[in-house]
Amino acid sequence: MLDAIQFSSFAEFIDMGGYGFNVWSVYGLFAIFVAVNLVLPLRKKQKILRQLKRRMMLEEEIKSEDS
Amino acid sequence: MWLWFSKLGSPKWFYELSGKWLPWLIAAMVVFMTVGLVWGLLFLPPDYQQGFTSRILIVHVAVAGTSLAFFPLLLVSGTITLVWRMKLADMVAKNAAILGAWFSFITLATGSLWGSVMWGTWWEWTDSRLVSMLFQLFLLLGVISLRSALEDSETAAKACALLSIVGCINVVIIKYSVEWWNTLHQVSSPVSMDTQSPNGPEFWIATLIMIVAVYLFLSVSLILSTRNEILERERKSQWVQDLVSKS
Amino acid sequence: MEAMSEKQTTTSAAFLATLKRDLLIAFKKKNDIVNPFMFFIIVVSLFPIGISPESDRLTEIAAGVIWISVLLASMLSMDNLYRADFEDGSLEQLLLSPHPLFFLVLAKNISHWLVSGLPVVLVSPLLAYMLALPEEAYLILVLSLLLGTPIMSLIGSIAVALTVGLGSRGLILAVITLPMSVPVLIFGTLAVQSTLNSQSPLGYLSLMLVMLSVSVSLAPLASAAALKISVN
Amino acid sequence: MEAMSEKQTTTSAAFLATLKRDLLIAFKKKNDIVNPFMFFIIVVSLFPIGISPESDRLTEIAAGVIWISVLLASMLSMDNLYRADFEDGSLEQLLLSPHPLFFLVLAKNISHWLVSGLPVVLVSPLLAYMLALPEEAYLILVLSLLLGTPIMSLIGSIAVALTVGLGSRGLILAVITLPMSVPVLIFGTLAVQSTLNSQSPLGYLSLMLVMLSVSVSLAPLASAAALKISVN
Amino acid sequence: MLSARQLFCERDDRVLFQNLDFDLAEGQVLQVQGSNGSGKTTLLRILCGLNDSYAGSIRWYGQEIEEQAAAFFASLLYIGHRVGVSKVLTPIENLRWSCSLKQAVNDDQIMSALKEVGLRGFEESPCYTLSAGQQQRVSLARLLISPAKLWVLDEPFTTLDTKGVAQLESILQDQAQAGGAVMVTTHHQLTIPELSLLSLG
Amino acid sequence: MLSARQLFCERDDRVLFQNLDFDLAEGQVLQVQGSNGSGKTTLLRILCGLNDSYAGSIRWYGQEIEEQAAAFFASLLYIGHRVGVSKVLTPIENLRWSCSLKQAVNDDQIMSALKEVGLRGFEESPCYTLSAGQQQRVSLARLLISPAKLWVLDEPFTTLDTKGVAQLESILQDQAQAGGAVMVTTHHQLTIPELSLLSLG
Ligand code: HEM
Ligand SMILES: Nc1ncnc2c1ncn2[C@@H]1O[C@H](COP(=O)(O)OP(=O)(O)OP(=O)(O)O)[C@@H](O)[C@H]1O
Ligand SMILES: Nc1ncnc2c1ncn2[C@@H]1O[C@H](COP(=O)(O)OP(=O)(O)OP(=O)(O)O)[C@@H](O)[C@H]1O
Ligand SMILES: [Mg+2]
Ligand SMILES: [Mg+2]
Repeated sequence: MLDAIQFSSFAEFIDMGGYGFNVWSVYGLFAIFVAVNLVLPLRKKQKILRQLKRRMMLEEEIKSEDS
Repeated sequence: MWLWFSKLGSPKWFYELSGKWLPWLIAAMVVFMTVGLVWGLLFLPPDYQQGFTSRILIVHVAVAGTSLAFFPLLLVSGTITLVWRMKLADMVAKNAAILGAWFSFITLATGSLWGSVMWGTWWEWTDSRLVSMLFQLFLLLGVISLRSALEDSETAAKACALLSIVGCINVVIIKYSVEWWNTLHQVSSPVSMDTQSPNGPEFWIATLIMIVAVYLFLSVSLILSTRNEILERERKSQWVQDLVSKS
Repeated sequence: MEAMSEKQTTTSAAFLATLKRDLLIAFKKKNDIVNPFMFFIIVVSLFPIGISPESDRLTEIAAGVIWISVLLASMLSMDNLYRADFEDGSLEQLLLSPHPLFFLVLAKNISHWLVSGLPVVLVSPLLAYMLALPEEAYLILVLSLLLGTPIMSLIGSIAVALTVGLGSRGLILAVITLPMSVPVLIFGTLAVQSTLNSQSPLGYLSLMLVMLSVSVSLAPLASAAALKISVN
Repeated sequence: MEAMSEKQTTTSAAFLATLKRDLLIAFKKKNDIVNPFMFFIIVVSLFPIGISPESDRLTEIAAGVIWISVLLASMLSMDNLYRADFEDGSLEQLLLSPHPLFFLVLAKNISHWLVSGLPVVLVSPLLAYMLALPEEAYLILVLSLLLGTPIMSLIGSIAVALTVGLGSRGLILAVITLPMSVPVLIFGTLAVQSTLNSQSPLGYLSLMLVMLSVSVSLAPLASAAALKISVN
Repeated sequence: MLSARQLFCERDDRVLFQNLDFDLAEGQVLQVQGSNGSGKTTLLRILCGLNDSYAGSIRWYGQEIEEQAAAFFASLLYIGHRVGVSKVLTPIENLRWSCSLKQAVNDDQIMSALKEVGLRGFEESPCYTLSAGQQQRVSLARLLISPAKLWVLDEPFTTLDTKGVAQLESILQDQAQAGGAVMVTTHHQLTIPELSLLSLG
Repeated sequence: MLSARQLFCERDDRVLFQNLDFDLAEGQVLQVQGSNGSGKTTLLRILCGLNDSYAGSIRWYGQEIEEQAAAFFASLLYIGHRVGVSKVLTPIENLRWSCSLKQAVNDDQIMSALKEVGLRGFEESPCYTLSAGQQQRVSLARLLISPAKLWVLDEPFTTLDTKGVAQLESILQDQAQAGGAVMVTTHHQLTIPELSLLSLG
């Protein structure tokens, strides 16, 4: 299995046969793309829940003031 | 059928069901993504002609192929919004437009990074796939900006649905007309995407795995953001209130 | 009260009344007629200044520049189509008429094209001359524009109808509709260019004719739906 | 009532409040920021399609096309500057403030440029690449645009102020201001072209700097006067 | 003639009305009352089919409105907050178009209607030179011409002076007596015998 | 404090008013009356300097207004037909700006003013979601915050419900009692003791 790896050293791995910049940019972009589109919705969910909670409290406040 | 349809249209039902699916989808996505990326980065043998840049291609092709799915998706959800007035369809459509713009952009970016190696230029107007992908991005951005411009969410839903339908017809026409236009300019074009290099079966298997991984990613991301949308738009309903007070 | 149904107008009378009213408004405001025209001329004349005043250069870019400027002029003039009506409430009256909206919308589109598209097309040979386009291409240029501008008006009409409630529309309209008019641009410029290369432009022109007939029959429906959505 | 004069705001506070408000509105609407930018990109990408996709041809027209598109984007985005305020009556409130109108108008102009001019300038190198403009000209292109766009905003502001009461403005604005911005276009493209011919662009740039400072000090006065006229 | 059942409308998570039932018969003037933001405008627009974000049923002579939109529109006259008067056109030109969407009219009818609403001498002035109240009057002239059975008027009394208010009231009364029906929102106290009230919020 | 002499105004060859004289003193509420199109709006805009197509003299504490525009504007609050409320902004954001053109305010003042005009719960909703009357109320909240001596209000009662009308009347009265002055057009019958009338046309 391990000998199927195409690189014998880490430097070679980074270099990608001379196309390091392009290859790593693509993988980097792809990673950012995937991460952003997973993390943002997850964080947004937390934000929404927090906001909804705050609003619920505020509404109760208004209600108790009115009565 | 109708029952199923209206049930699927119920945000609450979708929220609960998708909550059950999500872990499985995420697990599958992680597995495919890891296999695809590790294989792609570490094990894929270099192409005899393109060297290690074929590693770009597996990502590019997966993202490019997936990004073609967005206008059909918008067409379907737009029709549902206009005809059956299902709120859920619009929640999906809203996020699909944004995600689709991301996909188109990544296709363009990875394509350029690949082109800069193969063609020596980052951008080439004589290639029809590039140009039509660029205009697909523009159309998606048009849908997004229409939505952000319209204040009333119900108006926005219907307006975007209509625009998506019109846009989908247009994407097809644009694609064909750009292709046609392009054949007239081929002469001076440096290279074309169709100069297929003989890639081994391993390459295609890696690509296939990446395609599956990217489709899974699409669905996970879309479901996550749709769930958020549901929470926001249904915030007054009892079940969301219960959910909030429990959390 | 009984006489009501007898006195009700026919659809064609409502169509004509709407056409007449829109033309009347345009002739009163004059700007609606003159501006697209002026805009077109001004934009075209920026190119010799910005790019190069040499006629060889200009010949190369002439067809493209004229087509793109027409595109911009016609997109930007769309803005007037339903806005004033929306703001003063006439649009609601239109939507509440008993006649099929398709025809009323078509009447508005036709009047708009007559007022803002046609003049631009008619002046284009003059600008073609200024940009040193060879003479043999004039006819095809005008023909292609005659077919292309109504298509763009019809497409644009959908976008205006969708955005009519918005405060600032000028740009968003262009952002939505310019990508959609790429096919028209392609066939229009190809028609002119093929004439210049002594090939037949008929294929392109007939394609544009097909596009025109499809959009005449579908776009007003979409516009009508869009108007209903916007007024909601 | 006695405390009134003590509580009155300073001009700089009013300036800041106005700047902040306009930015706030822009960020709420988002479209005001994104649309000029999108419009610019879309218009630029029509040229390779309409004229020619070959990079040699594109190099020749790149500077001109970018400058003209920026011009159009910035003119057309002006429309938003005072319109909403006019329609909802905020403009009258502005005119009735005790502070010098010069600064309040300037605040509105600055916020507008930050929102609609700057993004366009920042994305221009990307489009320059797509139009195959040689790399050595990027810096000068951006610099010339940085100097040129505020001038155009300031000039445009006068025209918007004059036409703010009009129903359909998009085109008339462009018709009024495009001719006025021809000098900017000339110096801007000359600056870029002289770089391409390995000459120094500094002369042109400093001329633009002079034009900018003159317009910053005079144009807001003219805009303020124009607003007073329009509201009448 | 018009009956609404179980109307429900919610905007931005605020329920404006629910379980709203009412009937409008020939010869009736129905005033919709309610404080600011209680949903009067929304209700009228829903009835006219300008707004479809509601639940419930609205029937016109016993049949759902959507099924007979053209017939319903032919006998409906709606004047909203925005009165439908183009500022560039003169009062005559405005009426010529807006009336001809529904019925055939001639200029004499228009002239006499304009005279009646006190716009004598302004027939040929473009509407942007008219004051707020005068523009309102142009749209009210349509009431005098229209043979529509159902009038739906949203705050038609704003900007009218006292004489105008009295005149409009008598116009509404005439319509009711001629067998038509009127649905109107206003914060004024109307003094029409045929009046019935509908209160929101 | 404000006095007009020999005002003359003509629009489109129609003389709206001529030889118009009036004085407005501290503690006074002046209601401008007149039928539609008699020139009320025009008069108010002339007084505020928003319209300069007139002849005659307008003095503020004895001095021509043009000679002391800044001082006059600092003590003037004008609310016209168009109320100056941006639809994208929320009520708070709107007030923050429009008040800060004249005086320094803090959010507490704004919040309590909004509450007083009955917009509790709408402070953070963008104004396009408010009804016609609610938008009017946003602009009226300015009256509660403003220390301006002279208020010029053009039909502030339109679209207000009866409770709103009563409240606004009492606000006007407070202003008069605090030594300010109000100039207002309306077709309503006001019941403020400090009221005086000016009739046009
Ligand atoms: C409609 C969207 C697109 C699809 C479906 C797509 C698909 C593909 C596929 C399947 C290949 C592999 C061909 C091979 O095996 O050699 C490929 C190659 C390539 N793509 Fe794309 N692509 C799209 C858009 C783009 C864009 C927008 C760009 C550039 C910005 C781009 C640049 C390239 C390049 C440079 C190659 C290599 C061409 C070669 O081998 O000579 N593609 N693309
Ligand atoms: N822009 C204009 N150009 C010419 N004449 C105008 C213009 N605006 C108003 N007028 C005329 O001035 C007169 C007075 O208008 P104004 O708006 O001041 O009336 P008003 O008293 O406020 O009426 P209302 O009670 O209807 O609001 C009207 O007869 C109108 O015809
Ligand atoms: N576009 C909108 N989006 C969301 N909510 C809205 C919208 N328009 C109105 N509303 C809300 O609907 C409610 C009713 O508005 P509507 O205009 O029907 O009131 P109204 O009874 O006519 O009041 P008024 O007497 O002030 O005219 C208001 O509380 C308002 O907040
Ligand atoms: Mg209302
Ligand atoms: Mg008035």
